[in-house]
Amino acid sequence: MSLQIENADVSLLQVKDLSVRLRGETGTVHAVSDVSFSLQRGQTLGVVGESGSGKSVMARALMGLLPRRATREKNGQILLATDAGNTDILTLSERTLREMRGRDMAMVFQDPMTALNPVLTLGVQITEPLRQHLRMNRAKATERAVELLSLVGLPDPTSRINQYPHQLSGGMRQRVVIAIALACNPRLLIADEPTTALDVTVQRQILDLLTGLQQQRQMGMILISHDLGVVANRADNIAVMYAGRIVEYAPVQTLFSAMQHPYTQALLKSVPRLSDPPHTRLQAISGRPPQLINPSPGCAFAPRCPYARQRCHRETPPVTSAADNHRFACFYPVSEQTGMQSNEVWV
Amino acid sequence: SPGGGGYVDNAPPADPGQPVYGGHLRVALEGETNNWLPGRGNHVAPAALTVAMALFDPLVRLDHEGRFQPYLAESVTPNENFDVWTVRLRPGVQFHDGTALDAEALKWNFDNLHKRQGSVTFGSIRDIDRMEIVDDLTVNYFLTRSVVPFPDMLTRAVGWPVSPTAVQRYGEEAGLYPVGTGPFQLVEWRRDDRLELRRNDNYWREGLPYLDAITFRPLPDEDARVASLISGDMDVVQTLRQHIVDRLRRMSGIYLYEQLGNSSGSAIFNAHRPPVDDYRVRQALAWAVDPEALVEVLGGRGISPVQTQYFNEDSVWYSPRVAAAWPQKDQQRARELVSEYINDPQRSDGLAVGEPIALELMCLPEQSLVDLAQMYQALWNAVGFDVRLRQVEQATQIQSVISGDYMTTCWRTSNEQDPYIILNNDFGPPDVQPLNYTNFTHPLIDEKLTVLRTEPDFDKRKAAVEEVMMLLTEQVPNTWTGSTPSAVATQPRVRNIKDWTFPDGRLGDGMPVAQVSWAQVWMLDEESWLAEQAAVSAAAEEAGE
Amino acid sequence: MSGLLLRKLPWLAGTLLAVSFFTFLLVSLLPGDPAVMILGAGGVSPEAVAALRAEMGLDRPLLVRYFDWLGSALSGDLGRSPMTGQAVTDAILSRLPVTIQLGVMAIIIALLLAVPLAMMSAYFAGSRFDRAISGLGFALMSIPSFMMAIFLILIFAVSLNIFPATGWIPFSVSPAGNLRSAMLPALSLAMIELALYMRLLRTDLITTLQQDYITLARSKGLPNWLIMFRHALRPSSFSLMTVVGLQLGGVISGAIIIEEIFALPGVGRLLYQSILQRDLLMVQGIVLFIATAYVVVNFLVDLGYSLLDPRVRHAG
Amino acid sequence: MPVDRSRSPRVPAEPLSPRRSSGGSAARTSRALSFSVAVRQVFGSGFGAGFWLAAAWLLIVLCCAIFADFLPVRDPLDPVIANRLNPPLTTNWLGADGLGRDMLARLVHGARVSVVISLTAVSIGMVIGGTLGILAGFFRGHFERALMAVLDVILAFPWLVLLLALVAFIGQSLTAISVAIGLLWIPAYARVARANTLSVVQREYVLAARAMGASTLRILWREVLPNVILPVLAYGLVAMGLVIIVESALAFLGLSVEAPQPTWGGMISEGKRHLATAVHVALVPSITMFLTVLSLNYVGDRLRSRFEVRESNL
Amino acid sequence: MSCSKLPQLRDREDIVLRVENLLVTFEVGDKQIQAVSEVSFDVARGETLGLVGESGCGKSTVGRAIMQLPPPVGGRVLFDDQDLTELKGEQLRQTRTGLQMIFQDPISSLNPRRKVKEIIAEGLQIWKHADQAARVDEVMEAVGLDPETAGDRRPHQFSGGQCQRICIARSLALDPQVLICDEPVSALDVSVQAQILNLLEDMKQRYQLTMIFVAHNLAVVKNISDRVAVMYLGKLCEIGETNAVYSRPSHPYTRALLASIPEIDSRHDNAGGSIPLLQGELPSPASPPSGCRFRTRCPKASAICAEQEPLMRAVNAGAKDSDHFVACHFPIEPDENLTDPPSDSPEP
Ligand SMILES: Nc1ncnc2c1ncn2[C@@H]1O[C@H](COP(=O)(O)OP(=O)(O)OP(=O)(O)O)[C@@H](O)[C@H]1O
Ligand SMILES: Nc1ncnc2c1ncn2[C@@H]1O[C@H](COP(=O)(O)OP(=O)(O)OP(=O)(O)O)[C@@H](O)[C@H]1O
Ligand SMILES: [Mg+2]
Ligand SMILES: [Mg+2]
Repeated sequence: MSLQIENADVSLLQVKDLSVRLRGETGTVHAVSDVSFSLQRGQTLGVVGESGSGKSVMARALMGLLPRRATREKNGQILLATDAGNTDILTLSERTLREMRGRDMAMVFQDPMTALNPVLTLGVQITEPLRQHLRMNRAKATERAVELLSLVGLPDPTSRINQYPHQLSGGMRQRVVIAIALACNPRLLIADEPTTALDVTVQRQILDLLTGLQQQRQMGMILISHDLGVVANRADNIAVMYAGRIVEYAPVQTLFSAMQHPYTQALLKSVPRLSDPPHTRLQAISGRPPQLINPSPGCAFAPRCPYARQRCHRETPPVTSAADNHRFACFYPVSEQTGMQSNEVWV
Repeated sequence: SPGGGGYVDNAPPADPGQPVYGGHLRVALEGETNNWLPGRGNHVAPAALTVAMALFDPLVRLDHEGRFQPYLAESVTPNENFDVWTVRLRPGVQFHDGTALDAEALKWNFDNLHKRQGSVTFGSIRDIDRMEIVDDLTVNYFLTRSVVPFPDMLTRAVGWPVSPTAVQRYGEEAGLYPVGTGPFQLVEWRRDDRLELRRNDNYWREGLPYLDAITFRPLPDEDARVASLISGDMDVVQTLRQHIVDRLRRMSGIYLYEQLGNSSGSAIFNAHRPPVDDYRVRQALAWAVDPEALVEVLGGRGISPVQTQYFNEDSVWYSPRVAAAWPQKDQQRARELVSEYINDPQRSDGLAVGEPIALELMCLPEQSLVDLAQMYQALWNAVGFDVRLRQVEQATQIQSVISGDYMTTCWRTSNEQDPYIILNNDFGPPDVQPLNYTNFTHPLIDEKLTVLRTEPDFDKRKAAVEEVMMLLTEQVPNTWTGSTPSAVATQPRVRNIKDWTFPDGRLGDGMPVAQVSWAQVWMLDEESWLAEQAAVSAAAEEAGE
Repeated sequence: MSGLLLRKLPWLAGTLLAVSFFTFLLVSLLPGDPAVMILGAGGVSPEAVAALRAEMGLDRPLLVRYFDWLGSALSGDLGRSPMTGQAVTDAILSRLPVTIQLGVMAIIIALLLAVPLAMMSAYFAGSRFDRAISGLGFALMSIPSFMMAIFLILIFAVSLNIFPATGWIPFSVSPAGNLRSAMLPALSLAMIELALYMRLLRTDLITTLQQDYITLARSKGLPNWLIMFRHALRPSSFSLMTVVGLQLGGVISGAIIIEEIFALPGVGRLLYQSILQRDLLMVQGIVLFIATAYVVVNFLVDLGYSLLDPRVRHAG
Repeated sequence: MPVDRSRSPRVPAEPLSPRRSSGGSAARTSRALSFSVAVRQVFGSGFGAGFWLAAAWLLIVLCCAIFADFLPVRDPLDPVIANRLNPPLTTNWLGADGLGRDMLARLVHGARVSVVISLTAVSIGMVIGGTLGILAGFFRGHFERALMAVLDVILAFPWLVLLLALVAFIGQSLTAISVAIGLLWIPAYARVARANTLSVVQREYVLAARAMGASTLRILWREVLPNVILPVLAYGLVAMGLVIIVESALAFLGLSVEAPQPTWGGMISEGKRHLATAVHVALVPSITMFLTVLSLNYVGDRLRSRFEVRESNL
Repeated sequence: MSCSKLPQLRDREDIVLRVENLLVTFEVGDKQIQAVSEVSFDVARGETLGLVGESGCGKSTVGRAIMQLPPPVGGRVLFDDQDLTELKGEQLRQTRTGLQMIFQDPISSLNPRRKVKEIIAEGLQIWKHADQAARVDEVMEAVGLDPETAGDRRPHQFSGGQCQRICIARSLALDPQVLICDEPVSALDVSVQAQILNLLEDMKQRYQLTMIFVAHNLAVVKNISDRVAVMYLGKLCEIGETNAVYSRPSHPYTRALLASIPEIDSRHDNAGGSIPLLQGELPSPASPPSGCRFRTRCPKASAICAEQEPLMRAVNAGAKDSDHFVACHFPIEPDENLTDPPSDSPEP
């Protein structure tokens, strides 16, 4: 079921059959199921999905930050290329993981308002990874922190160092979070909905900043969002998640021009577009997103899918490859639907 | 079970041995005193009295035969009418601050501390009109009428002289700095914590006291007090609680001194308040009482004999005739009296014939008293009363009793004084005698009180007392429980708690209400204690062989 | 910060005035005549009572007495107890060290135990250890302090004879003895506080540990102890701080009973005895003192936030 | 003791930092707030054996309280001197007290007093304090400020002092004690109710009801009250445990309900006299009270945690 | 009727709701903030007015002020020519039922303790309508809920989208003329959002509703609105026909806003940076900038912007019936070159 991953040797990150289950009071949440992908140095992978589709859990799994009650399927792998060669994050001890976090991989969170500790100065929070991983002394770390802050475009970094998060606006805070993430020059940056909590005008600034830095430092980046528009112009590849699975994975252009999964298609059709005139009727997806608690077999999208047939309700569709680096999990992909042009949405 | 076996022999040795000088005694007391100034402080509690024995000396004390003997005074003599009493002081006695105890000082005490409105002792000396100085060491007390037992008044706070200079110097705070003539003088008083005293080197009794210092500590919790003795934190503890005495009797490794008092717990009835204004009701209440059960509840079986009158069997005033006549333990009799009252159309409480008698018994929130009250309640309900308990704080109780706003209440009588004083307080006409809380009066009592006041002859006086007591068995203004035991337990090193003597060697009255004469107490030091232990064990070995 | 202070001071003054009036009112609610209590059952006659009442000024109207009292209270003179002749201020001041030491020791013991326990509990939330600790907390909260005191005496004083059952040794006399004599009472007082603090801090820590900034700290690769102490503890300790301040009233109430049991010469015992003896001036003085201390301490706790929490510091 | 845990740190919400909540994040927030979870937790499983044990014990206590007169126990007021201080498992199953009364009977009847006092006191606190708190939280403004100021002043007095004064003033009957303790409870309840009201009033259904023309009374009654009452009731259980402790403290000072009415606190303080000779007199009621308070705390806390208002709303 | 100072108010017969100089202030701490400052607009019958702006600019506050929840500090709200701000008590309650509101968080806007039917019937109960059950069934069916199965359940048993349907049903039950939607889809999943938007359009047709639609998502607003009003920091910047505003934004802020939208469609994307991105952050509403509130972030700001507050004026004033107004000293001309230098895109 897992799929072949090309150029395995140059990949920065390879995720194979990652599954995460969360034990809860009301049942087991199948938060992430059989997720596989790879990421090259300097590349950006956009992950899109609705709320609860398992994006954040996946991101945390990559960081080795799953909650205690999470269980992973045994056969999964998360291979990260480090100086010491490829290491499987899932098999590392907490101690080794701790050394990698912040140094080899870093994370930017959704809500900058809550991602910074309200009672510690920015200086303390930025210098922490420097002192922890690079064993810098305080003066050196502070100096470096100032550099980082100016790097992310925060005005007047020397005085900001002694300020507290609440003295900064949301956009500024997100810049600080980015500065923290970049502190030790990680190879992999995971941005979990980094702009969802920000205003549109600020969102642009932050996204541009992130992608700019990523390009410049040749980091691998996973950009998570629930909004296709956010990742559309910034990712090399896009993974669409639904109910804990990657239902479609493709290079950006391919995805928009030759989508195969009905969900991807429906998603694109259901969001209002600026290009449409007012009162354009939207193509709504009926039903509601599935619960991930003790899911029943079959394609999770089947109950809402216009093309679903008997089989979709019984079997979980395997991941199939369409064209170059384009994979999807569907028995009856869009291209096979008569009278349907996959790129119809573009017209 | 309590009251049964399990008692150990922890009586102090008959011969206390040779006195030893020195040592620092730690004494745990029942409670703290509000104010040390006689006339200001409330010095009726055992805790206060025993400390006063260290700080002050009474002018007059009782000997083992119950007779008044001058103590700090050299002599106390009446005129033939018993209305002028001449007190002559010993020469050379000094207060702790060096002020001389003379007639001047004594008069100053009387005028400024006692014979003034707002003084606590004011009521008890209403018979004393004024005091005059005769010479340097002699004064005359002029009474408004003859009072034969006048010296009794000088055994209490009125007879404890304090240094006028000190009182004037400390002003409003004089109560915090007691300066008397006693064997010990104040070092420091930390209220509710400790009172530190040291030896009075200028004490008027040659060679006394033996101890170097005493620390008094108020430990109101009975168990905690006993615990402090067990743990060795304290050398001497006092108690007036039967169940604690019972506990102490079971403890080895200590010496236990006991002395039975005349005081007793009781329930008093307000004779102005229906239905207890009717003597039949009061009689019924008395007949219903099983004093042994009450004593048992207090944990006093085998410790407190049942009381039937104002005095216990050891007292010279005790009358077996009264004891036999005292109504008790006859429920049948009680029921009859109850039904007689209930069916009396003229019943004083105004209720319809046949209605049960509603009674309110007031009690303090002190646990043993609460138990006692509940026992009363059960006993009285058993013969057809409908008793309600009303639990009030002491402040409210005193207020209610004084203003006559009560029906019956648990009460603790203090009967250690002369019969005249006791009976006059309790049954004098309420308008002139505010201490008559029962509001019970009787012509016969008035008559006998006059005898007691004016008649010096002991037998005649005793006969008068008996007459009054007999009347009380019929009128029953109150009921009794058991005589209050007072007990002092000590570490075995502490000696001679009870056997104090007058300067002339006459034996004193022991330790009524756990009041110890500290001047003659001593404590074995380490050396003599070890020696004594060795001697004892050697003796035991010898006996064994 | 000083601006904050300036803005809050009038509020503080108003509260204190209200507190003083309430104190006075409360005390005058107590039934029973102090004059009668002074004279005792042995010496009362109506004239004597009336004379004493007049001497004590009890015959004047309530408001007159209040303002009179307040006036001298403002100048630091709380009057002189008619019972003991002691100046109320002196009495309080001489008792205060005991109660303060007791309260502070209790709070410190409680905190010393509560903070690590709560941290472990929160860190292992849901584990068996956590449940055991919670159970212990519930149990401690269900035992009144006087019961705790009695059992502690039975165990440590009577059976084991490690600590004295009663009594107080001033620090000046013997520091070691002082600690020994304060141990059991402080422990009895500490236990309920301990449970309270523990549960509070645990809840707050669990909330904090779910915050994004903790995840961020973890994603930096910081060791767990550093996260717990630097990142989690401080933001979680605000309610603890407030409650420690607010519990002052509880500690004093506890001290009344505990000082009574252990026969400690503290303010609590003085207060209780004074209430029973209707030593009104003393009661008024002590209650005013305690209430004022409470208000001021909580005021300071309020200000203390600004030291701990930069959000408040800069809002002011 | 009326530990007021409802007061929260006075950390203000972030000053004026408008927060964009959109898309996924808001959806997740609302999911977290979703009552489905809460309700499933309340009525479903997840309480564990401890909870049910505690609840069962409380039920037993309640039954004892209600049916005390009909249960086959002896007369709790009848002193049998012969039985005095009998140890447990003799003539008296749980022993006899210092008056020779049957401890079991006294415990059973004492349960009634405990139940009556705690129910009455908590109800008084709940009704008066709750009403004040709801009104304050609903109307805000001067009324709220004044009320909070008064509560602050009252809280400044150690509860025991207030209680001693109240008891001295209104007496020691069962009613008086219940009322005194109940009055003591008003500030705590006012705070809990206010905090919960503040959070409910923020909910938009209140606004929606307004928009529909609902009168203030109707909003209070139909929208606010039903949502405030549950957490307040749950707090009530914990409070009842505290009331029992407060009663025992009063009893310890001899100021609780007048004898011969048996109360657990009274029995404990009565037993104190016999600690050295007959431990059971204090121990048996102590254990009973401990178990009951523990159960109340446990059950109450479990329930309360389901309805708890987030701190920031306090 | 429209005074000269408020040119954006149209002089038409079918104006249902007219807001004049709406002023709302809040006390926060000791400071007073003007959440809504002199906002005026009108809505014609059957029209949908979209209200957009950044977080905290006062959109919700406008909506609530119209409902008099709480009443505004200043200005007038004319509903069917009746000034709501002058009504009191009973009269206000009565008149206000013609206006209904839908909120962002569908779950928090439903009382968790009541059944769905009760919730929907609430308004009918309050006003003691006859035949409540029938009406409830009708509106439930209209919003796509089955009265049989859904009626007796409680809100927590429904998903966010369904809850929003319940909210819509509730507001429709009283047959209002105007529906104010405060970000009704922001909290919903993207895949559900379209359902609700479609439903709103349907309901608007079916019940001849007039709508004020508040949202921060410009695409959504465009989709549903006939006219759009753009707010910034409590002020109205621009108002006009949706198409006009979106295709020819006249206020620099509107333009920046439009340029910032991340769009799949690259024709609208500003990746090339031809339009300057806004720098800086929203100033605090407690101390708004003098003059034009946008000037601190405006690429075109000059001295006058700090001194004088720009008044609303018609864009393309030449055209007689222009329906497009802007409050700016230097509005962007339709033919203006859009290639200002990208002066300040962040340089790493
Ligand atoms: N700590 C947790 N305990 C239990 N379930 C969790 C936990 N965290 C997430 N879940 C569940 O796992 C699933 C995936 O959640 P996740 O947070 O990854 O979604 P997401 O795609 O990031 O959504 P969003 O866009 O809202 O952030 C959801 O069903 C969620 O309810
Ligand atoms: N009840 C209130 N008390 C104090 N300030 C308020 C209150 N409600 C709103 N504000 C302030 O008024 C301003 C406008 O708020 P409003 O909620 O109308 O903004 P909004 O445009 O709806 O924002 P959002 O998009 O975040 O919903 C904000 O600065 C907000 O902080
Ligand atoms: Mg997420
Ligand atoms: Mg809003």
